[in-house]
Amino acid sequence: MEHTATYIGLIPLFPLVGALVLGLMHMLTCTKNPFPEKLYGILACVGPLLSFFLALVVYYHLKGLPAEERFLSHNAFTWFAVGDLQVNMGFLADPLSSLMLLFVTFIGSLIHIYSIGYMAGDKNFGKFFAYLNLFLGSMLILVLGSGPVVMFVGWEGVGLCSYLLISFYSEDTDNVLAGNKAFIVNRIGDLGFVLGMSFLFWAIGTHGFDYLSLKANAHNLTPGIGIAVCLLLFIGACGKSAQIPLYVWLPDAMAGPTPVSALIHAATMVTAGVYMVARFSFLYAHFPLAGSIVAWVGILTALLAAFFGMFQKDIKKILAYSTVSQLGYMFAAVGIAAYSAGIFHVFTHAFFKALLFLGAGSVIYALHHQQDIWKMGGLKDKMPKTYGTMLIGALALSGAPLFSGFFSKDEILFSALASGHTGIWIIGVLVAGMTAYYTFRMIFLVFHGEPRDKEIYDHAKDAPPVMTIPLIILAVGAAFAGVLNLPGIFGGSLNISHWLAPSLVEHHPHVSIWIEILAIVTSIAAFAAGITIAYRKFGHGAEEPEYTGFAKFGYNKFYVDEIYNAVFVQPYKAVGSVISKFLEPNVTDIHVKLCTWLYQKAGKAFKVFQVGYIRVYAIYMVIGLSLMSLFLSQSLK
Amino acid sequence: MFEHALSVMIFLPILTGLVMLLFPLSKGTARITGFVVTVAILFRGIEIFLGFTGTGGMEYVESHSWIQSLGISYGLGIDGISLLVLMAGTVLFPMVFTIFKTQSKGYYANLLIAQGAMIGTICATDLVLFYIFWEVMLLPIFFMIGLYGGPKRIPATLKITIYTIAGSLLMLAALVYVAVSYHTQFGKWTFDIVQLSELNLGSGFAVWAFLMFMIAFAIKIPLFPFHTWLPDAYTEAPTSTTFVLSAIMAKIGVYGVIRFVVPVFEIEFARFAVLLSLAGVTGMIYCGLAAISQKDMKRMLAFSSASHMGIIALGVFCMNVQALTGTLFQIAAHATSTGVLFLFVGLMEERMQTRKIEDLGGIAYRAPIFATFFAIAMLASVGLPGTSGFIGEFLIILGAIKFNAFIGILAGTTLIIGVCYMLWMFQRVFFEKSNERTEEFQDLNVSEALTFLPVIVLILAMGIFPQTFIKKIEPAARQQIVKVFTIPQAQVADTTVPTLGHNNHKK
Amino acid sequence: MIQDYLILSVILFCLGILGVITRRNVFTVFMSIELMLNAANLAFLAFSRLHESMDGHVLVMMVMAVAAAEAALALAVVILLHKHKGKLDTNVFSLLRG
Amino acid sequence: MHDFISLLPLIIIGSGAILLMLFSAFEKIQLETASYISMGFFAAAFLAQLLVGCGPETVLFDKIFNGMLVSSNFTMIAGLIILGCGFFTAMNSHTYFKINLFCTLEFYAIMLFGACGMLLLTLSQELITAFISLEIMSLSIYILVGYDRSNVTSTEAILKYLMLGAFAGAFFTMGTALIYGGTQSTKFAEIGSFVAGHSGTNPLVLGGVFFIFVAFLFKAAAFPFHAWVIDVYDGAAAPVTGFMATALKTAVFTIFANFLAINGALHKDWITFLFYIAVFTMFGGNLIAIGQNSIKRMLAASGIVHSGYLLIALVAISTDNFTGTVVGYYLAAYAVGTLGIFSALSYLAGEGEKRATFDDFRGLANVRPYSAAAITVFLLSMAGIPPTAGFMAKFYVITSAFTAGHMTLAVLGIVSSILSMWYYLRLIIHMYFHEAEECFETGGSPLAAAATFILVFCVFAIGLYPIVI
Amino acid sequence: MFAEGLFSAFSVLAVLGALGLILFRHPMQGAMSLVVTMISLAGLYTLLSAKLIFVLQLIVYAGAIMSLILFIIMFLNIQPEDLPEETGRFYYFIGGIVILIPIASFLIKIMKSLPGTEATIVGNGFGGVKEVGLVLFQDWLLPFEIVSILLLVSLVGSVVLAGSKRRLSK
Repeated sequence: MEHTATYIGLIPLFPLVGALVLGLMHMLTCTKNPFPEKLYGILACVGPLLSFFLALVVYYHLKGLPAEERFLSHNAFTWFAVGDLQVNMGFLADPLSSLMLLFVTFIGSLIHIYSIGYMAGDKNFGKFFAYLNLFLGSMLILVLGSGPVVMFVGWEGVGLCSYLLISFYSEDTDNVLAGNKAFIVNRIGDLGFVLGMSFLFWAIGTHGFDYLSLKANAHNLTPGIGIAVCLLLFIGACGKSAQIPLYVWLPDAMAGPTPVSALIHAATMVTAGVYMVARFSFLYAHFPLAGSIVAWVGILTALLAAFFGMFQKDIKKILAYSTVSQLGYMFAAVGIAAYSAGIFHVFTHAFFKALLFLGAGSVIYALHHQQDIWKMGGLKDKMPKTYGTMLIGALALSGAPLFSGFFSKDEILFSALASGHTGIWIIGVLVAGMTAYYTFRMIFLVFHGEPRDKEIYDHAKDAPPVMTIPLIILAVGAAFAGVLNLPGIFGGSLNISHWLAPSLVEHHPHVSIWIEILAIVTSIAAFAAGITIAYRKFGHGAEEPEYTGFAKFGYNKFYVDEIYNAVFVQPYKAVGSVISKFLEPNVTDIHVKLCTWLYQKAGKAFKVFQVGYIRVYAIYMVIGLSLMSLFLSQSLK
Repeated sequence: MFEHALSVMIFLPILTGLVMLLFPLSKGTARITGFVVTVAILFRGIEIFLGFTGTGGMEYVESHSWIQSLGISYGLGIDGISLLVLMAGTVLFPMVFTIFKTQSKGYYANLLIAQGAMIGTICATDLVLFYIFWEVMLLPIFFMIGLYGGPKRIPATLKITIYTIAGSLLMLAALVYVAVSYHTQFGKWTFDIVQLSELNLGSGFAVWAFLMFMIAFAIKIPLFPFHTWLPDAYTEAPTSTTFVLSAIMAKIGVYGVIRFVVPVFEIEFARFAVLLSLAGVTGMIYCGLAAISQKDMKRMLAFSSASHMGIIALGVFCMNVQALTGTLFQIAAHATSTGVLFLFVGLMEERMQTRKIEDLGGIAYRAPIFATFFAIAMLASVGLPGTSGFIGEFLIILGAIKFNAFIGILAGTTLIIGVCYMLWMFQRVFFEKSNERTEEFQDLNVSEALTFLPVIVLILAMGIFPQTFIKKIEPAARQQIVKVFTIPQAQVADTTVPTLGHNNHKK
Repeated sequence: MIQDYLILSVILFCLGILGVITRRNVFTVFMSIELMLNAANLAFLAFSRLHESMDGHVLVMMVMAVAAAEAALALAVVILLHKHKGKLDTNVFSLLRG
Repeated sequence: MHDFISLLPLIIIGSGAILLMLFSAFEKIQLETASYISMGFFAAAFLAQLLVGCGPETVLFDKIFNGMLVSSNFTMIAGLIILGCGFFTAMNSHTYFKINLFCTLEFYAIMLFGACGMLLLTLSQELITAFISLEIMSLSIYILVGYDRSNVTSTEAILKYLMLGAFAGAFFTMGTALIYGGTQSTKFAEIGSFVAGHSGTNPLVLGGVFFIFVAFLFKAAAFPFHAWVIDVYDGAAAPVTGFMATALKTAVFTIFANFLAINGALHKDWITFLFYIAVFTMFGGNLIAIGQNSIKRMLAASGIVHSGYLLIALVAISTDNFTGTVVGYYLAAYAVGTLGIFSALSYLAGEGEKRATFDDFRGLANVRPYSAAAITVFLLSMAGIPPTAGFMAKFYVITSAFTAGHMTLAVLGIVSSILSMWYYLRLIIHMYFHEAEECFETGGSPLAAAATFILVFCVFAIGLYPIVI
Repeated sequence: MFAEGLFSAFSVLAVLGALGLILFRHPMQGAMSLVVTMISLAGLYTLLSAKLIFVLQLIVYAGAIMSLILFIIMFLNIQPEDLPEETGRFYYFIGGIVILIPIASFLIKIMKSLPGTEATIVGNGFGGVKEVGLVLFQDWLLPFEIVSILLLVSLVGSVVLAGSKRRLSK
């Protein structure tokens, strides 16, 4: 017991140490004679694998405990304590975080392995793995943190790593700009997080600022503050998990190396927001208003992103929008208090989205960094393993029956329907159809039909085993992960939901089985409709259409980036230059300038009085005397 | 030596500096002498830090009567409030001597005098003594900017000097007023801050005196809208002077508010707190926005520094223990991060003869160590958790929320504003394509790397193990708050009981 | 009436001031100052008479001595000035100004 | 006996003056010897003054002198300052007249006479004695100012000073007459008891005090009686300017303070009046100083400002137990700083004082680093930057103003001090931050330089150990 | 009655002399007018029973000092063309009078505040040589002594300033 608790602290430590070692190695040697890639690769994988191993240990340890006592906490040291604020560098492993731990370390390790192949030959090989390890470490801190402040450490850490990795190919300005965008947008969210935390602290945190104490004190929260805190925290989640209105960074983030997109922008980091809302389920459950705002923002994001995804031509952008869209689902789930459904979707999504990204990465790798799906085509013969695994991923994503995505998405839609959020349910079903459509649009365009660019096509081949083996493992996960939370109707027992129950505050509505069937049928119908349309349009090869009208509007993402640029970025810059060019010298400094000016003028003016004539000097004296006499004459009376 | 640790720390550098000025010495000897002295000071500083018990009272006290007729004494002491400021003043100085080799003898002498005076300002517990060091501190700065600064150094020098002296003279009037009021109330003369804090100032002039004090400190900090000297001075000053200005001198302004204004003028302070905190926040936003359109890297950092000082000052005005501790911590944190950034810019200027952001690019590829160090300092400056910058900023925002939600939210925007210009700069300087100029950029050599390494480690250590520092400053901050603000008894009891619990918990 | 003497003294004193501030001739200026001293002397004597004490007489003697000493010096200066410029205009001597 | 010892410095100086005057009849005696002799007399008198260690107020030779001379701690301080100034001036003159050849032996005699007059002025507690002492002092200074007969500016300076000084002197006599008319006496003590014995303001006393103030304010160069001072300082030789800027001001302010301290009632009537004078003096002086290009003129204008501060101290005089420490300390601090600069000017200015303007001082720090440093110290002291004497002086003045309840005056004093920063710093900037355009070496003897560095030491000594006063 | 008549006559003469001093363009005429004033003043002094001062006024002031001044004026041989232009003299007078009005009215107000006393001649040796001398040497010894220093200074000064040039060589 004691030992296991201390292990928790080690889980994030392994990758962090790895990052440090790798970083130092790279930093000190990269300009002269770098170490061999193999050494980096091995060192890089050690940390995540050890963490994964420990995560398993923790999981089994927890499993061995009675359901109500399933938590391990370990305070490494007091981080800082000021007045009533007591923040420990503490870690908490409970069902929720252990589940997150498992798949984060698992998928993280796989992606590390995959990257060894993908990044081969890059001159910053060592740096890449240092960042990757750092990222994983931060993510684990985020997941394991025993209180909001520690979570925030990981929260910002992953933001930083995302910045570093997106701008990894930093010679290209666009990449760096994308990185900046990611970091800044994330920071906007973080502001919400920090403010939320602060309000939370003053409301109920003065008797301990970790989840357990907060949960115990949550009933003291007044509705006003409570809703404010929920919404502020949700702003943080929006930033991290790319929800309206802060989703804009995620598509741009595809500028980073593909494994990064897989790891950060699909499987782990972006789900942090969902995880956070689930963590604070004791708050959101208290304030349904806040929850429904979350749910609506989520489902609208899902709709919007799915819509954008239908028109993209960059394979990674499609996946990025699909990620945004799926994240919308998750928020819809946690918003309607179906936390376990949301987390379950996080879980399955991690598998199939990582798979899809890595698959896309393989494609890109094979096509020498060609990402335009309109340049691909017919690759299924050239790259069978990639095709097979990606197909599984696509099916899972689209919610094909019996694949993992089907169960998790269905769970969400069912919960929406069951809890009476009909609107969310309708949109959810619609989005499910759209998801199937754009996913298979991508699959068809990439792998089916005739090759559009012969030269690229000829050189394409499957990736080396170090890349394909992770794909296969993930494919297995993507296909069967749903089994872990099989609902009763399929003879399962909602294992994950039950596992998570001690960590979450949720109520499972008891509804008739018909509603459940209705939900399942509609999602299958939506899936079928989406895939059919996609097959009709793209199944046999198609030429790139001219985007006109509404499609153009969609292709350009409703010009949201441009609007943001015009509304926020440009004014910001303009204000900056107004301040430094106009305000600073002419207005703020005016008191100094005015004083100086007056001073010099007065000096010049007074010089005139020193005429040098004795008579005039005498006149000054007499004038002075005269005035004083006037003054004194008054006082004589 | 051991009873007079603080006196030694003050006068060793001052005297060495004067001797260096008066006697002919070669440049190299001067530099080595300076280095040895500052390292000696550093060790004494560390010794003081380690020996500091952190009970909230004054330690290492020295007190000798000086001018009896007015009760002026030579009083020195260190408590939690001044500890970290003192550390900032001692720890960072040796770097200046190792990194920049080209300055002349007079420059090194001035640096030493500046250090001594700054330590004096920090340690003084007597208002007059404080004032004396406070003014003396400015003189070396004046000469360093004026003699060794950039092309537009003379207007900049004049501006900083006259501006700050104007402020401090007003403070002189105010401090005399305070002592005179004490004399009329208690019938004896004293300038000791502990005794003066018992004063009840009720009359109309107290407000003016308070404002005079605040103007003096606001100029030094600098608080919006008294910051206009800062960009010019920081830009034109030689880099190590800028470093001294930003890392230590500006902090002493904040320190002065905590040490001298708050205890004496509690009522006025509470009355003006909202206004002052608004000034802090406005300055933060204003300077942060101005920073983004700067073309000169040093000027950008100058604005960034001003922006951070706004936040640091805000922590004082929020009147709760979190914000105050945050400020005290952030004083040291900001000294390490921004100070080091200035030094880095100085190095870059030395190597490439330019500070223009547009002329640079791609340094990260040539100089990974430099880039990494720079990035760490930069991240600390934007307040990333795990670095020193986060703790203070978080505590200040937390405290500000308690004080006034609106101001708190505005203060929070520092998270965004800071990151905008920093990333923008980092992108153009370290990323993107390198050009002819930056092709030749040499990475840090071993001695430079070893010089910076302790500070970089300190930045991380302060982020990861801040409690080492906080536990020494927090009791003093708490005392300050409790002593000063007349909180109803019940509330006082409420706040002290859990803190006792925490103390037990810590052990 | 004693007041008449005093008022006469005031008039003479004011005329002396007038001479100083309106004239540019060094001699006239100097003699106007002497006039002012004389006016003061008259006042001394009038007060002395008023109080019937002879202290005022002594004071007058002192003032006379001072006037004599000043006169000696002033005339030496006048000679010096004349040597320099050949003029007695005070306005000529305004090299030091501004 | 004690009375005699108290008068000893005066006697030493007086006999020295007469001795030197007699010596000047002999062609054989060298000018340098004369300066050494005068230095010797000043030093002897200084030591004598120091030995007196005067306690409370004592009337000297009450029977013979009829209570006209009173010595006190304050007068001792003033005496020390005057004699010190004289000593350093003699040193400066030694150097100065090696470069500028217009001196004769009488110079030192007259300087000693002047010092004699000043000492008398500080001691005198009677109006006509004060008037005669004032005239002794003034006449001596007039002569010293116009000593360079071949120089037209010097002659112009003496003309201005003499004419306006005599003009002011006429007011003094009129004032004395009025006071005599009002109180039947010219002795301070009797005036005091008269004022105390009569409630309400006696118009004659009011008018008399008013005219006497005019004379004092004129000598102290207070606004609006300040205009002469700049031209006169400019026209006089550097050591003379130093002497008149310091010793003369000390003497005048001592008698002024003594006069004001006669009686609380008198003081109360005049506070408002002096308040405005002080304010105008400070600001007027500053505004004149800004525009000046010549160092001496700038220093003259800054002297006006310092008079303003001294007036603040006078306003804040507590008449109940008047000790004059504040005034005395300020005078000492001011004297040390100003005299220091004039010492430096004595040997830096060169023949015919050709190094005169700010521009001429460009880059002095490169050519004469120690002198530049010394001048910097003096300027900082005058500007009131710690840890110099000037700071402590200003501090005392501000403290006394606050103690007396004159908040506005104290604050205005501070504001004026801010204004004065510019021209002090300007010289420092010229010396340090500009490159030298042309530089020349100056000869002369090392005495003035020695004086400069002794004074630098004094600046810090007085500043850090104000107990000496 | 006779005394009052004398007073009127003398005072009118004194004022006229003073006016002459400030109005005559040539200093010589001014000096002569001043002599008139001084003699009138001497007359007034007798009316105030100041016998000794009457004599001193005539001997020292009207005699010695004024002779000296006249001597210098003659010595310098001032021609009318050497005299200052003083074109705007009239305006200066007007302005000067305006400035002086407050001072004069203030002084007169002071003088008026005194009780009116007849200025009759006081007998019994008031203001006689012996009596004044006794006062001088009993009560006013110090000023008397220091006046000698003053005169000495003035003597030396005149020699230095106006005497023959003696330049010291190094």
